[in-house]
Amino acid sequence: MNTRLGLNEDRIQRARSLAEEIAHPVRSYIERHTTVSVERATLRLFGLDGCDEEGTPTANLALHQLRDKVPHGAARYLLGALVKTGMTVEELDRAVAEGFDLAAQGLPDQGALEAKAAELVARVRHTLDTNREYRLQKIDQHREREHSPLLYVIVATGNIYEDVKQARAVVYQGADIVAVIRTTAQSLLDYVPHGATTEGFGGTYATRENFRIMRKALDEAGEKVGRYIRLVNYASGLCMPEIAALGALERLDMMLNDSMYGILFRDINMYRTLVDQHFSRMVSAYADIVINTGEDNYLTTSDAYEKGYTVLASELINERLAFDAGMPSRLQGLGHAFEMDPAIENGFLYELAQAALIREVFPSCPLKYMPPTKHMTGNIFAGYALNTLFNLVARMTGQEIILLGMLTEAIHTPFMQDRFLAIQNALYVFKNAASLGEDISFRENGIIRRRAAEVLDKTVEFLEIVAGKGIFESINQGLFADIKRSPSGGKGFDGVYEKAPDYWNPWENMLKEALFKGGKK
Amino acid sequence: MNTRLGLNEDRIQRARSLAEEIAHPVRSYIERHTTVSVERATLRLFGLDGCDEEGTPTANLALHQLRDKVPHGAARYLLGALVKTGMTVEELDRAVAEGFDLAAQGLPDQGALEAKAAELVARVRHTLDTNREYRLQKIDQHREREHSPLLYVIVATGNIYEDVKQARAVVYQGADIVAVIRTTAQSLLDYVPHGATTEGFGGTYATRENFRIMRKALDEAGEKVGRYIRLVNYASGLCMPEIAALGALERLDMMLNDSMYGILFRDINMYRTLVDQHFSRMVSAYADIVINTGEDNYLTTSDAYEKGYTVLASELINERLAFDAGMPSRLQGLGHAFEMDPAIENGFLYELAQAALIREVFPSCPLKYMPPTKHMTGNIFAGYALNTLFNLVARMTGQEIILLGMLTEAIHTPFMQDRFLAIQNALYVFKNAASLGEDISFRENGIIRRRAAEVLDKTVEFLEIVAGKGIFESINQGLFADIKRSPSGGKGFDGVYEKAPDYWNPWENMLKEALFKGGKK
Amino acid sequence: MNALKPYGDTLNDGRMQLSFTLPVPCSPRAREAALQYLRKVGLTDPQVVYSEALDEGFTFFVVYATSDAVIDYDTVKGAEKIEYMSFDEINEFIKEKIGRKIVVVGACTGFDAHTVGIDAIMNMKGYNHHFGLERYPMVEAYNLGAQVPNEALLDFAREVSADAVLVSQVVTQKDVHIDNLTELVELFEAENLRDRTILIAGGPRISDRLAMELGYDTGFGPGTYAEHVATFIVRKMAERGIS
Amino acid sequence: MNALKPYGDTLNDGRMQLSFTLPVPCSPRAREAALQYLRKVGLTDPQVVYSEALDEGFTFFVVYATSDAVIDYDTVKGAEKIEYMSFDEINEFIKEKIGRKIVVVGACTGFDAHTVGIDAIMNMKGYNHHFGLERYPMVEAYNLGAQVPNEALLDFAREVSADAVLVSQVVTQKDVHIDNLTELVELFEAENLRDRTILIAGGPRISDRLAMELGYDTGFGPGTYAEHVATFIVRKMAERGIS
Ligand code: B12
Ligand code: B12
Ligand SMILES: Cc1ncc(COP(=O)(O)O)c(C=O)c1O
Ligand SMILES: Cc1ncc(COP(=O)(O)O)c(C=O)c1O
Repeated sequence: MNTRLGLNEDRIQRARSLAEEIAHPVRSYIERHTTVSVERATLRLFGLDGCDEEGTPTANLALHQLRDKVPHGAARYLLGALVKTGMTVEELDRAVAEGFDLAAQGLPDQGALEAKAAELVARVRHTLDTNREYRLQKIDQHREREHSPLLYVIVATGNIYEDVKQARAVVYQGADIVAVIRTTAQSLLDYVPHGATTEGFGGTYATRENFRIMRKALDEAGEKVGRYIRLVNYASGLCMPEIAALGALERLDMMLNDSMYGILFRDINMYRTLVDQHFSRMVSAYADIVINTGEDNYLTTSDAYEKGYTVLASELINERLAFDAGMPSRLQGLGHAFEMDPAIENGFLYELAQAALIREVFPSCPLKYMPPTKHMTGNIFAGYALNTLFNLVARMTGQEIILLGMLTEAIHTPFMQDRFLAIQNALYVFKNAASLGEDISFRENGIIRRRAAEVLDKTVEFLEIVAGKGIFESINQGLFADIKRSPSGGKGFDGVYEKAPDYWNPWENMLKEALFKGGKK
Repeated sequence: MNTRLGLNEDRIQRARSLAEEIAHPVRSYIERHTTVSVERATLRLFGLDGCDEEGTPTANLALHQLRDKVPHGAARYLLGALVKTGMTVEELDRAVAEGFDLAAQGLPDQGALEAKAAELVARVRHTLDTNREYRLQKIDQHREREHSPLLYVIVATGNIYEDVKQARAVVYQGADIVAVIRTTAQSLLDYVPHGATTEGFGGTYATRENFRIMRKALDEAGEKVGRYIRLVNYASGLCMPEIAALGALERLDMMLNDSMYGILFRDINMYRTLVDQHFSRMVSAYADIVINTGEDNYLTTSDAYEKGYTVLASELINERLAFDAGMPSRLQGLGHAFEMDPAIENGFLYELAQAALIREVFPSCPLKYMPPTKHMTGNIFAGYALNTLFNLVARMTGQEIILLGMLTEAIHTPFMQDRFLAIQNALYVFKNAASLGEDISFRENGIIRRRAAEVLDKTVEFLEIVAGKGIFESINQGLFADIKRSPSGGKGFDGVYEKAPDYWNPWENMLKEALFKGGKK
Repeated sequence: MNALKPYGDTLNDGRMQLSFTLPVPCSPRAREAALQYLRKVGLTDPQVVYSEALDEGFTFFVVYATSDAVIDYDTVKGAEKIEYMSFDEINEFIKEKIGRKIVVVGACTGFDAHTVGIDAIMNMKGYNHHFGLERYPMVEAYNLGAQVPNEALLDFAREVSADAVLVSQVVTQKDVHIDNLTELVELFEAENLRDRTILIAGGPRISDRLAMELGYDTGFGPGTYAEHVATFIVRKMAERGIS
Repeated sequence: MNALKPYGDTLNDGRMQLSFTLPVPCSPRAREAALQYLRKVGLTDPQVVYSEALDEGFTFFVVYATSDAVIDYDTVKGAEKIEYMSFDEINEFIKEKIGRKIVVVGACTGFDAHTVGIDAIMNMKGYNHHFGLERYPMVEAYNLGAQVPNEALLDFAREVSADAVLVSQVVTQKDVHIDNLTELVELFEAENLRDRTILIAGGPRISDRLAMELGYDTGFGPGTYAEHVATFIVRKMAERGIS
């Protein structure tokens, strides 16, 4: 390991084994449970992704019908109906939209179900595999034109067609990654809206059609400039697994996906979140989609200097849970952020220490580094200076993915010109200070090294406490982000089900097979 | 010596001895010559600083009368007239303005002249001493509120009263130093204008009255915020020595003053410049005024990466000539600049190397670091980012004086808000990255160290050539800034005179006594 | 009468900096369009100091221009400076002038989840070393947190007989805050609670003027501390003779 | 007809960024004045997103506002894109269409000492890897440098029978460049040289339009290279049938 910070390797190992200890009961809980959204995701993977006249998705209509049968897995009813009626999935989807009852027919024998499942899984698997290969090939082809860190910008007009214009412009300007921010509170919707949308607040609805529209636009714009442009959305909120599934189908490349974000910041039930998170990650892992965890969010509510260790602690938990879902490090875009008060003396050094620390603890993760947001003000010039130093830290510490700070962060979702200025700033700093990180070393016992050691120590201390209490109780007591969430509280708890002994989910089986038993080609 | 860059001490010594070699013939030329402006400065120091109805200064009127007598020194005629007529200097000044002929009376005996000289020198010396002490006391009193580097801003409205408003605002905002930029081409005027002025282009006339007005305003504003605000002007151009004298009298604190700027950038004759420069520096040294040399100017015409060594070479010559004029290192504000093309890969590292190199070669000079100007464009945001990194280098390398970059550098002389944003940027960076310089070290054999060594080597090479050819011939051949100036060309050569054997200048004598024989209290 | 114009570096020079994007390809024609546009807006002597393509169909401009418009500063209303009471003064004032604890309920309403602002005003620890309302001995403060439906806020306010209700709105895209704030006032009016409740809105894009236009008693923007809000509430209560 | 308005993040939203200073103390009243001022200018929905005291008597504002003004882009004149000739094409063109070397004299006039710009156009090495006129085999170029009095430039131009005279003006404070440029044109006219000489002005604040208004054949601003100027000269000469 690279020891630029002179970190104590034992402490890092201790932290990791604490994370493992913390994850253990989570893992066994997950094993034993499913949720309505995992089931809907399963149905959608089989192709049930239309909607009725009111816009209610067929996946939701189906789950409504099957609400008593969830412990057994919804898949067998869909497959059963297909076998019994002889319809294609597309036909059945339309039928459900018109009121067709999946459970009405009864079930065929398990052999027939297995055969149907195998057929459909194989077909969709082919799509996922093709997507994965296409992406790998394109990235490979254009690798030398990518930036380091990759430039990540958001579009958030609320209107997918306007978003497309904005996205085209950033591709022209040099961005590598485009994230379509979701409308406020989509995380609280227990369904995924349908179709192209033009009305969102502070973001645009995540829908399959919107994914498609943006994917196409980015592919086209990328071809023009000879780069592969990555598309990002949110596998987060009450529909986490479904969005992961839709993203995999429509070749998204990254997904915001965190094990605790929804619990803490959206008051979604903790069990629901953890089960959903596991399934989502298996889907994303299979589809070779990078996840972005949400540790930056801790620092928008808590003080970044005081609570720097909560970021590292949460990353270790996210890492562990990602491994548990079969996701390799190279897909774990662990998040962190540059959020200290710019008025702090030597704050730049602390930011540098934090970013370098996280780099060293996770040497093979594509870290996602978030820009200053909380301390951005209406003084767009001061904000631009702040972003300049943020870009410098990103480059110096070898981050992989950098979400570009907007000078208008405190004012509005980005204007087209705001993103341009952000990209210009980053390109300037990356080139002008290209080798700065390697050309200097941190003084022994200096401020930077001491700060990194301190954060690591505090992380271990904190994880000891969490491991002692258990993660569920720790969240209950408000140990994370000063926010208390009770185990049975929050949204979506009624959508969590204990699996019956005969629970059957061909997609889960396939994913496990592929991810854990080397079945992935 | 601090060896952060691992510099070769021998090379530095070699460079210094080459500078000494180069300065040698200059010194002997200076010893043997005077100029009209040295004489006018002498008269002004004695108090002849009025003007006639057309605004022609009495110092110029006097020199016109005495044009044939310059080799003997103008002072004796002024003193003679005072002795003969019994007038006070103030009365004589008015008389000259009305046509009184200084030489008409003939001269009294040398004893009477010496006595009169002693009386007047003592009186004015008292003023200079009081100024010096006042400044030292104020700086001492408020030291902990000063910034490091000192924040230096310019005002340049062309109107002294408007300049005052701007200056008050920057004091409020935190600036430590205010420079009143001169109107275009004042350097080419062979007289110092008189009175308060409101009409200048790109700057405000340097006049004694303007000095007074601004001095008073800064003292008042400084008292209010509890800081001593330094005032800067230009002892440069055809009236270099006179402005140095007026600045000393009006308690200016810094003076732009360079041994070659006028020659190269204003096409002023080289002999004239070098003689003027020497006298000016003696005056400034006596008055404890810091000079700012103009090496930044090389980089506005030549490429900063290619010609970085010319800056160091010129600084070594400026240093030598300053020592020759009795000026200690602590008053030598040697200039350098952050002027590399921001599009250069690793340009930030080269700037860092250059700034650290100059810091190490001149450990006890109050270095003056100039901001990006040439590569500033109408994109004020990009400019603000550039200034952010400039501020960072300034702080990291421990510069003493930093002229703040303006985001509108490519557009107009600064608006009030431009300076505010510049000060905010600097204060942010200085505090947020306060200890960065000390907390890191430059990798052995890294880009930064190699660049510093390379610039030092090239400087030695270059000085070898200049020493070989002699400085006059080197300038003639265009070795500095790619600009060729012939020894007898340029403005003001007709104002240079060989001293007669009986040349007598009581001020020169006093200054030499004070500066070289420990006569300064 | 005091004629007011922007100040660049000389009184009344009227200079302003602008930046904006036009949806046309970057070209001499686009630059000419930018100049004509600014003249149409009424600015004189516009100078495009920077223009660059944002892509094939959009151009970004940085411009300096002169505005000849003048307003009479003497007729501009607004406080030169507002005198706020301190933590102690406020508690003292409540004791003396109102004679009982006052009840304040706050929430971030609608789908807005930005609680940092309302927390800054209400939570114990406050913000920037200014204590929040929970710390005031004479204030009974209830912070309902994020994403609170307007109906729930109303119900709670009625239940605790709130003297003042604080509403935070941070997301303003498509004027969602206007709709939300308006709905709340209408609810209070429909339930005949408007008159006995001081309604205060706050958030980074909220101004005194906007809040009053929407039917609130006042509004607070960036840089607000608890004592600002409390000063307003207690003075208003005293003024209305509430006790 | 093509209605044009600024673009923030949605077509025709008209959003613009402004910053400026008002010579009044920072206060709620100053912020109100800023809003009223912008409405007076004709902008709607102005939002002061930042205001700060520059000292006791001045306040700095950053504002976003909407402009409802519209111009018709179809009526805006100006090149979509100008096709310039290359180094080789220009020399070839001169050989073919003019049949002799052309004579170009350049200077930075008045008290202006900013030679970098004119040097960029004229000197051998040129600028940004674009050769200067001295390098063109078919151009006889004279660069008189800095601080050249208008009379001296005229005399020299007459002496060498200049086909084109290039004037650089960089300092623009108090419109000193306008006075300088105007004087030169008047001198050329007084000496009856105007018609036989192509007069071109250049500098960071010079535009085509400004130069033409002052009586020049054209003007060039930032980002100019020698081939741009040369293209203009040779086309103009050919057009006028000069040879
Ligand atoms: C922190 C933050 C978050 C956190 C919120 C955590 C939390 N628990 O609050 C998280 C990460 C969850 C978040 C999420 C989102 N955010 Co957000 N977020 C911010 C951020 C960075 C800082 C806000 C903040 O905390 N400021 C500090 C506080 C102290 O300031 P303040 O809110 O202005 O409050 C002060 C005053 O206004 C006043 N005040 C405020 N409320 C009240 C109420 C009363 C009664 C009174 C008297 C005073 C008062 O007093 C306070 C103290 O002085 C801003 C950008 C920025 N720098 O402002 C974006 C920002 C507000 N977010 C934005 C958006 C769009 C979102 C999302 C919708 C994005 C998305 N689609 O996912 C989501 C969804 C959130 C939702 N549903 O509401 C936009 C809003 C754009 C707009 N104008 O509409 C902003 C401006 C960022 C941007 N440029 O895009 N966000
Ligand atoms: C370098 C420089 C200097 C150098 C000049 C050295 C030299 N030999 O030229 C020095 C240090 C001597 C200097 C001094 C001063 N300067 Co100066 N300087 C600059 C600076 C930093 C860069 C100018 C430059 O070289 N640009 C690069 C060239 C390539 O660009 P350009 O000139 O725009 O030229 C291009 C085009 O415009 C065009 N072009 C230009 N001329 C022509 C002519 C023709 C015919 C054509 C076709 C095209 C053309 O083609 C060129 C290539 O594309 C600018 C700030 C800036 N970043 O722009 C200030 C600036 C121009 N200076 C300024 C001032 C005020 C001064 C002083 C008056 C300050 C003072 N009072 O002491 C002095 C005095 C100079 C004088 N008497 O003229 C101001 C002018 C403000 C204004 N708008 O009026 C500026 C803008 C700085 C500022 N913000 O205050 N300066
Ligand atoms: C993991 C994660 N999910 C979701 C979001 C977005 O918020 P919302 O809950 O409104 O979708 C974020 C924002 O940072 C996030 O980090
Ligand atoms: C030493 C010196 N003198 C004078 C000046 C100012 O120029 P001018 O010659 O117009 O006074 C400068 C500008 O940088 C300078 O460095």
